[in-house]
Amino acid sequence: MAETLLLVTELRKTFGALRATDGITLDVLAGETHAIIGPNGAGKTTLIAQLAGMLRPDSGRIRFAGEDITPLSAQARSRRGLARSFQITSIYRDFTALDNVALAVQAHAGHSFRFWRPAHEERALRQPAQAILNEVGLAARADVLAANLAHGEQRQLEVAMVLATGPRLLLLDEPVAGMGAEETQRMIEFLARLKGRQTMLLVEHDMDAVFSLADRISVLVYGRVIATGTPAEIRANADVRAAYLGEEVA
Amino acid sequence: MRATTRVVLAGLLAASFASAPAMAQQKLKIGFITTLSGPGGIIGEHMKNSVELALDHLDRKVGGLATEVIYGDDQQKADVGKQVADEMLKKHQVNFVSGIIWSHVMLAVAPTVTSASTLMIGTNAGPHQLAGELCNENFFTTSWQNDQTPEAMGKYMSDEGLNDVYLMAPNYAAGKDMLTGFKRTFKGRIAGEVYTTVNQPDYQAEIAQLRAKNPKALMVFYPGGMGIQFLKQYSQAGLRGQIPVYSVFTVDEISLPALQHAALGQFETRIWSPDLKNPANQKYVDGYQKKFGKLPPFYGAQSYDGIMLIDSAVRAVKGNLADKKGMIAAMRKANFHSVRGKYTYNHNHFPVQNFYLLKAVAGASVSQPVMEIQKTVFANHKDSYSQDCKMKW
Amino acid sequence: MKRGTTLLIGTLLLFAAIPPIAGWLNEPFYLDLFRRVMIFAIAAASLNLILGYGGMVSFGHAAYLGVGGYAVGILAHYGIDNGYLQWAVAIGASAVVALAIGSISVRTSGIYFIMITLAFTQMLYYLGVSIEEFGGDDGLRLARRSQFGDLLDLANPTLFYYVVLAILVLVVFAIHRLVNSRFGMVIRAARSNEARTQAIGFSPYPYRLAAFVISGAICGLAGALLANHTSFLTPDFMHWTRSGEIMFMVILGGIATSAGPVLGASVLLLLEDLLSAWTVHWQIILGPFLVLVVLFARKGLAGLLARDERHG
Amino acid sequence: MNAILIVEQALNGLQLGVMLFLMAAGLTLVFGIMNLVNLAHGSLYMVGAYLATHFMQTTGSYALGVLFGLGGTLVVGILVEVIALRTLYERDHLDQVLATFGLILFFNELVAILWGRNAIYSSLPQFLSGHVEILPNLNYSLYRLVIIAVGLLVAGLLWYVVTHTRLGMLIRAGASNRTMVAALGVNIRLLYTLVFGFGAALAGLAGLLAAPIFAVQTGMGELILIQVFVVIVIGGIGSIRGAFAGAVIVGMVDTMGRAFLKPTLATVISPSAADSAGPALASMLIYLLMAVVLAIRPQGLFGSRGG
Repeated sequence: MAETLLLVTELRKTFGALRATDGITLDVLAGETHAIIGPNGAGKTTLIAQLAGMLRPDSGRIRFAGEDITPLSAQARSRRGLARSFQITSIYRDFTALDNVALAVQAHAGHSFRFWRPAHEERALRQPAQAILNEVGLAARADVLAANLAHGEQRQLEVAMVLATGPRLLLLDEPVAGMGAEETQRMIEFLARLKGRQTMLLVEHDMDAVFSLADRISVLVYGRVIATGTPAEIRANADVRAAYLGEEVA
Repeated sequence: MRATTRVVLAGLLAASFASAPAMAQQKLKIGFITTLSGPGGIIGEHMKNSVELALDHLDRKVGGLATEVIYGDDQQKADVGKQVADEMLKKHQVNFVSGIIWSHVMLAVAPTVTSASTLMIGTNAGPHQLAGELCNENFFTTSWQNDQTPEAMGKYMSDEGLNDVYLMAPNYAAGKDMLTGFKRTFKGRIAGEVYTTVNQPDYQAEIAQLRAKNPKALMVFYPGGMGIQFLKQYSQAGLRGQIPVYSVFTVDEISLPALQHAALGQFETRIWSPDLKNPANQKYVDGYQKKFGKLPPFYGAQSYDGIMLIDSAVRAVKGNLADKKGMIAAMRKANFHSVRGKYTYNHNHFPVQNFYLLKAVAGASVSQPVMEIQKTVFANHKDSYSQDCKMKW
Repeated sequence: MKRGTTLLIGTLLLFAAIPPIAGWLNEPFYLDLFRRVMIFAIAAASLNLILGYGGMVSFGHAAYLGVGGYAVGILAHYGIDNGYLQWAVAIGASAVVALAIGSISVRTSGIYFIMITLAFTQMLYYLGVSIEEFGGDDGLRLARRSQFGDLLDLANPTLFYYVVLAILVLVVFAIHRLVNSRFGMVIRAARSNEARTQAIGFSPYPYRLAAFVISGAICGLAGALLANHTSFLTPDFMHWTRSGEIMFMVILGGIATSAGPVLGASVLLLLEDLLSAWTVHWQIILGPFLVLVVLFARKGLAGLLARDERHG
Repeated sequence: MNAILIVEQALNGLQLGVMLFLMAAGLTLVFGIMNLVNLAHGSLYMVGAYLATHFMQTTGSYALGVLFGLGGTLVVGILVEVIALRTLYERDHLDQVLATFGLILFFNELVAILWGRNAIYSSLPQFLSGHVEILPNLNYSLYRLVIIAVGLLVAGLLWYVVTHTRLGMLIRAGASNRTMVAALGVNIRLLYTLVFGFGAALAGLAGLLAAPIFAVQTGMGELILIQVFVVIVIGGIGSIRGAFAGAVIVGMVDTMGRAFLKPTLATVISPSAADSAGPALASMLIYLLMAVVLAIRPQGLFGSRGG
């Protein structure tokens, strides 16, 4: 059996009267693609933010690769190999695509108190970055300003940056949000190629994407995990059908 | 390079160069530096007016030569003052630099001018360095050394037998110099000494402290707007009738229209007052009132004298502006009709002159007080720093 | 070569040509004017490093002009006029002050950052006003310019001019290298998107603080030059309007460009010189000019040029 | 005797505090709602002082002066908002700082051209001069008591408006979520203009209250402006409550520092050292306070947002 890479226990976060995450317990095994689905407002984005270290939980623990990372900052988690993409594209719009990815490479290539040599001339940064751009299908767009990329390309760039940090676990927050059909298909294909090589925790609304990619699925409703299982098990689960796919049961 | 930007730069540069007038050294050029913009600009305006009046009285010919006066604005900043001085010296190539209100500007400007072997006539600021160690044969002043005016006040208050005097001044170098000067001649007890922040708007807290000390008299140095604020608030606090105020450089013809009756009864010491009785002064004060519709302050009188001093120097060398030695020798005699009456120069080129006690009294109406001379406190008073000056003549 | 670079080199060559031109026209005044321009260009370039590239809107950059200037002035006051020592102390002291101010203020952002840098500069200003030993508000006179033995004699105006020019070129080039290095990429990234920068694993704080200190140190050097230029120091070096002026130079010239601070300092100071010769009410023209630049020429002179580039 | 002095200084501190509050209230609302840094707020204070003084002297009526001063500043504020500042809301703080810095230069020079550089004096109206014995042996200026009363009254009114009216609801909502207010179908431009004009009128009120005790002159707004920034930063940007707390704290600290720091220091260090350190430290005190507050609570005492 594969080792447990991420273990979340009893994670709670409330905003006033709203329980955004209400005691979530969850595990991600090394190598698996684990999807989280749930209706709007189920607490998916809040969960990702807590996992990535951008929100402090009120209580509960997050263990990553055997270490309790609950008190760590976002950047410290990133350095340990926990990387996230954003639901709303978060890239450096005034940098070129290649610079975006090269920065992510740089973040994990020692300290950056290097003041003189132009970063553009560092093969150690440019080559891996270009390789990742090739991989996500942006090879030809390397020198385009990120702001000038099409929406789908920006989403690809977002994923490329996350990959460039060499993560052990990829937190993907709705990677195909706002994409056209064709772009979505390309992204799913890309993630499918990544599957197996890269552990992923995927939050997604697109059910086709989820059911074709995921090894396991957890269903989140009102800040709680109501079921975890293989796609087939989830499809068959009566609670899920009742709570999440409500009208289909009726 | 694209044409637009090239044009912008070239244009600025060209305009900048073009403003330099053509060279012609037939006439006398005087660079007059004062503060013309910002809150201090009101003083500069009086100085400029007085220079213009002096030119009128000399038929626009200082020392018999056609004269051009170039005015420079120091913005009350030392480094700007120095830059303007450099401009006067190098761009306009003036024969004299005159003016300067503020000590810090003076300390930046005077050495610049004198080290370029150009003659400088200060008409207000008198920092002690220039009277002492930094005295220079190219530098004269028609005003005073900073300490002298408060020295006169200290002398007067001692003579009056005043005791338990409370001192207040803004917390900067001139403020401290003023109180130092005062304490040099004041022999009585000092009840307290308070320094306030420069340009602080409200003195209520300090006035409360002062009231609690209940001194016999108050002596302050609050130049410009500070004085107006302080005296207004002092009066509003109801202390005007209880504790008499003596001041230096606080109540003058600039602040009187603002202070109105809040100034009545106020004592000041000074080298000059509009009511000094001599023909030169009458001509100056009458001419000023006629031309500008108000009374001149001492800043103006000193600036008027500055032009007259230059006039005497240029006349003495018969217009030969190359004869600097001759002009210096002439100015040392102070051979002109000063609006303050006859005075002489000490070996450090600071005046040896009288200091008077002035009082604000009702003028044409109670709300328009004027300064009136009460008595002479010092006759032919020398400053306390001249022994540090190595210059001999 | 990019137009911005061409313009920058053109301007620097123009600076280099000023002494012979001024000599030929018998107008030595322009030596002083342009020396002052170049010194402020150095200060503006240092501010551009943190403001333009780092997104840190420091409203207190004049503080380092003051610290650098007073380092020279105070040493000279005690009879130490060795230039190497004076300038090293100016740079070092500014760096230390920047470290102290930065370690608190860099933690904040937005308007808090603007206000806290302003507040610290006000503190230094009042400190300068009230220390009597160093002249307080009256200022401190520099009897001699910094001494560099037989190597350099700053009393020679032309030589001093070229020293300032050389330092300006060096500073502009060094900042250009810096912002394109790994370090520069991090501070630019943190300005562009802070959340993303943290998410990929950077802690922006130490990098920003380092940039803040470097910027302060360079501005301290400008302060040392300014003290030598005026031979005189006052707390006015640190007046808050001075901070505003330096900021305006950066914006006017073009933010986050190498040419910007040089162009901005040139145009603003030459314009001030022209306007003030024309009317005492020049601020009523300069004020709205400033507003118009901000509203309509957001990218500054260097930005106008970039537009040229796209069309031509 | 000493206790009376402390009471008197506390009143002075409170009076400075409410004055700062009148300025800070408008500024912090504009910060909080429009996200605008307005350095020219001090100029509105100056405009209020000039207009009130001018109309007091030309009409001879204190009430008319107050009326024209308030109304005039309101109009000037709205004009400034419509002509120059409206386009700045979406810009970053840097642009706002610079553009409003330009406005300061403009207003200072404009006032100098209109009224000259001479400071203008306006006297206290007869019915407000004089003193009240509030404690045995403590006479306090009636006018300053009136300032305190007006300041507290405005603070109370503001509190009521912000917490109990629809306008206040919109203001609070605007401070936390701009798009939501727009979604409610509120004319956001009008709301902004209204809030700005209102803030300007408050600054004008502070100016006209200050006119009879301070010198009315160009540049009078800048010094108080920087103090007001300290107030807002300490209190927390966008918070009226914070502005009030910050204003009273700054007023007290500044006044008490000026009054008692030097004598207190003199008991610890030598009197001559206290002589030179005391005033210097007193003028730096509020900035030190601000640095300490920000080091501990970067969002200010009542601030909700970090930016």
